[in-house]
Amino acid sequence: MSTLPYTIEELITVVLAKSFKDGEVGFTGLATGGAAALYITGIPLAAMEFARQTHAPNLTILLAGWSINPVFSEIRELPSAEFDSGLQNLPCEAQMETYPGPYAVRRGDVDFGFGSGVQVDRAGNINSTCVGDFNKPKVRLVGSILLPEHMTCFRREYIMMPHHEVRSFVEKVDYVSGVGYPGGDAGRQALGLTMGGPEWIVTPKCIFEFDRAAGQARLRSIHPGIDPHDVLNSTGFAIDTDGIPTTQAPTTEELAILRRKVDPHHALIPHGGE
Amino acid sequence: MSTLPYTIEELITVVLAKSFKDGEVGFTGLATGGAAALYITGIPLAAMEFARQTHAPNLTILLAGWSINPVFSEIRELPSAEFDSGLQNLPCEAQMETYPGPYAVRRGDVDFGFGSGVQVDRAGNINSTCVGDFNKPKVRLVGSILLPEHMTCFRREYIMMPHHEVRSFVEKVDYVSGVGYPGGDAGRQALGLTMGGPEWIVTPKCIFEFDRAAGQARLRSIHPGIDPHDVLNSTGFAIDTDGIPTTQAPTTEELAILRRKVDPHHALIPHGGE
Amino acid sequence: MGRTSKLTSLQEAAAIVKDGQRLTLGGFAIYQRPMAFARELVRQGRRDLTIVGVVNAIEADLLIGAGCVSRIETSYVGLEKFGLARNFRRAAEAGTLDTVDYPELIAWDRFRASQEGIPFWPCTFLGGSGIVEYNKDIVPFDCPVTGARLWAVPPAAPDVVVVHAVMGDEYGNVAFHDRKMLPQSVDITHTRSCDTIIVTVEKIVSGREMRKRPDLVEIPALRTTHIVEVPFGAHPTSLLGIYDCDEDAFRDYATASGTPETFADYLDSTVHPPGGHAGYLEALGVERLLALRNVELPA
Amino acid sequence: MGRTSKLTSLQEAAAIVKDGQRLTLGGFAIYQRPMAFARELVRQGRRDLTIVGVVNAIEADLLIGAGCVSRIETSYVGLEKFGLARNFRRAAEAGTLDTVDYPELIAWDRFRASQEGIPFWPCTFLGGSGIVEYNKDIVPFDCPVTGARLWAVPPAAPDVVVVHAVMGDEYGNVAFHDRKMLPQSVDITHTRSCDTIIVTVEKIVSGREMRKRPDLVEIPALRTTHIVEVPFGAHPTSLLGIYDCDEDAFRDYATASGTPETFADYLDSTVHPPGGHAGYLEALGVERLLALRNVELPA
Repeated sequence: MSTLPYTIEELITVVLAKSFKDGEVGFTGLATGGAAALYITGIPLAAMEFARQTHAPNLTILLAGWSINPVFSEIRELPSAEFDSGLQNLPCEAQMETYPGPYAVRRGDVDFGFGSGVQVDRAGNINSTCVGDFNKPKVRLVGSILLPEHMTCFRREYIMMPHHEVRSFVEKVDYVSGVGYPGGDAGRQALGLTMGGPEWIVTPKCIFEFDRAAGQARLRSIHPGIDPHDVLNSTGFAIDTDGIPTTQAPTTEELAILRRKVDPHHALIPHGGE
Repeated sequence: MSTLPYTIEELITVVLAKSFKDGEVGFTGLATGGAAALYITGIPLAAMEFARQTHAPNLTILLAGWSINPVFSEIRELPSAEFDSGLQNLPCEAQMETYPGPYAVRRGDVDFGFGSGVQVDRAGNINSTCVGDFNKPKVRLVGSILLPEHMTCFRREYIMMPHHEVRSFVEKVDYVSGVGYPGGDAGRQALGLTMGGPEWIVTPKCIFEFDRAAGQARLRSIHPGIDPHDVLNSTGFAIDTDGIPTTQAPTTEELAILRRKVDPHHALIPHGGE
Repeated sequence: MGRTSKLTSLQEAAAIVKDGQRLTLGGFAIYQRPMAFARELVRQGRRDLTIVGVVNAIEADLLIGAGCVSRIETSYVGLEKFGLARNFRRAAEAGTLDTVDYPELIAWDRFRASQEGIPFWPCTFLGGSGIVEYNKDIVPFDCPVTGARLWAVPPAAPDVVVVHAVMGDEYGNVAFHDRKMLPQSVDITHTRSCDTIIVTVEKIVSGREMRKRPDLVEIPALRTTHIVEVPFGAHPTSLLGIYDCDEDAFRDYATASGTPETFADYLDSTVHPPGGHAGYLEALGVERLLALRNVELPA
Repeated sequence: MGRTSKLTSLQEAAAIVKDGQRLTLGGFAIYQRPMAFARELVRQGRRDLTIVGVVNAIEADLLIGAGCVSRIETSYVGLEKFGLARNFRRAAEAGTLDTVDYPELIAWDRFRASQEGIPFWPCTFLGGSGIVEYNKDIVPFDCPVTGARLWAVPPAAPDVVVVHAVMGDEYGNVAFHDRKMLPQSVDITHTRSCDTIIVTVEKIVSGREMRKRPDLVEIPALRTTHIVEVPFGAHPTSLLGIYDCDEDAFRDYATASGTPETFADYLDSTVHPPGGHAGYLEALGVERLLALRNVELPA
């Protein structure tokens, strides 16, 4: 990636931003530590603010789920604690002080969110609970957290996978923390799920979208400089790389907005040299 | 009553107070205007504070349902508005700012309440909704309000009837706003009601209690100076006045506590001359 | 691109409410009701509304008396210390108004069911009540866990919610009292139970002003459909900490509602004169409005 | 007769919790957990507890690592930026801990179901999830209104709830932050979901002091079973506005929890030494504790 005039995070940020519509509401949790923080918090925040600064001035950001439309010029680093006075004192438009709060998750107030897991499968199911059998796990992880809601109450979900490896992109997840399209749209319907579901899977190598009738992930674009064989070899379920376009690169103007207006303190994502 | 050295309200207040146990939680709404205010708010408040000042220092008062343990020495008159700054500024221990609030009605936090209606019947059902057929009422009243909860979620209810007349004490209420003991305890059980129900019916003439097995009101005591025939003639369902004791009169010491410590500003109830 | 302002006139906002819709008017009993909005609905001659509420009072009685309402779902309609709601009573007795009764807490929980997107609120304590005898929207069922008899209470499901608050910005962020009481709490619940939210406020302030206390913004812009500046928009009801109940005006209302004829006169003289809400306030006069104000020393 | 004081020692309060009970420890994730209380349970050797929570962290991991817990019902167990909860992980992988998973909002709603006395919380969105595949306490049923597939989620039903707060009086009135965040909000919900409520507070103040802000008293005396003065009772977690997270102590914990052996050493050196909570604070030392304090100018 080092030969490109932008970072992979900048690339993803701008592509994500363009997929948001004006007036939408985006939810991001607060992940901490390295790549997870970048993919679940940093990139989503940068993308939402980029959208606000460009085509979507009425987009609403739910930072850590409870700080509504924070003032970005005040963010000097990614917050590392969800509920401390630092984030409480970050200027914003509204704060959620109690549960249930000022937006109605289960009425569909949230248009999109960002989630992740240790595994994602071909149907878009994600797993943050365990590797191996649930009752005798090889690795026990944190649990389902808010992923069930992300994948059914939000109107769409961007699955953010900071590591694109065979062990994370599996045929079938070991535990369904968040439901994708098992059996396609019809399958979701039969499960009583009337809303939401995964929109994209975003990785450092490519972006997947879904054939919702078939209930299968398919490639949407491969990032510039990435060999399609690398994508094939990193993905544990069958995909087709033929004729897949390259992920649209950000323009010079977009990079300037991103670097100067959205993230002037380089607090959210790594930036390319200018 | 004028020949007695106490008012009927003082009599009722002390009798009620003695029925409260230490540590209980009592709920009173805020009725306005004349006898209703006296029987639903004034007497209950005086009785609860009397209990606190005597045998029940741990009794909790829920004034208007939301001002918890108000400081009585600050009450100069019965509040006439539930939600204005006057009541908000009355010193107290805790306030309910939101629904659901700091006590859990439906877990059974409230030991007793005080309710009223335009009709009460032999089974202890009360009606605040309509006279005549619900679908074509002769008189439409305010509705059920909180009476369903009073009669099923509170652990017991004191039905306070400021006017003891045949038209209010009926064989069967026209509409059951709050459920008594239809079919007795077994009848309540069959209706799925596992808690609560009316304890007494308190009037200016007497006090009723309930034969819960039979699901019928019966006289508990007749107030001093009241002719049993008056009680019979004022009650629209069959009762037996034989051998019913006279309501226990307050002692001089009790009257002194009531007048000097509980209601020194004569804000809650009328007092007899001293 | 600039952000969209949601500022609307009272007339335009009231026009959002269509004949036949389910309408929730904020406030509780005789406190903090969006009265200016209700009067505008009367002016516009709205018909066949269903009022969905928790504890209703003058705002419902006014609309009923003006012929705007065909059905009401609530636990109480009355004027507290000002007496019975007489238009409500007459309409119910005449059979021109469908009254659908709920217990008070359950009337409130119906809005929580709408907020949570659940198809019903489970209730345990309705057996033997007139509520379940006459309200056929409440469906009995057996608890799938305990087998006990339960009742499925339908969500409030308003089409439009209107509340009156102290202040907001043009984008629709609306701040509430720091020290709340139930009329403020129910408004907060109301505004989370519906996707068409109209807020009338005493004053529109800048976004910068609002950002001083983001913790008090209980209605974020994302939930607000329209915001309207309507000073004394709750008159004659009170707005906690801002102005008191206009007891004379309230008593005039109660008296006027005594007969259909006197109430028609009241509407003609008080609601229908030209000038809308501004004219209504002019008719009350400066001295009277200022006398109702609450003032305190700024912090 | 005088009013009864509910002041209790930490040891007596912890003794209220019996082996085998369902226990809820307040706070949220790594914030405002009643850690001193949890450590006292470890000292007393409590066994076979079920932890019922929303988002759990060090308080659960500590009790699990000390062998006090046989089952946990929650949506998350982890240490946020301090990594995985390794005692939890080991116990789950070894099969010595029953893990019962709930979605986060539903884990919270279970306490609301207990608060409201309803036998289940209806949930619409669980189809296809591992939650309903493995959690047999959640009962599928058909909506009595719409016919759609729903799930009846059991109430949290804790036997004992313990939260750590800023201040309270000897009768059990407990005040909360004016500007709340979710850890305070969940504590408020917790304390309304159960009839045995133990509150540890930084400081006991007089009833007169408490009456200055009755609007901030979210746990009235009537709900409190015992109140215990425990300064720095949340250490090493933070108490919003009072003290910060002790990051060094937290990291020491995370490191120690890496193996059963190092964790046993940790318990021996940190939890079990004589002197209880006072000894624990002494070992930390004045300088360290004072450095964690938040201070601001009095109003």
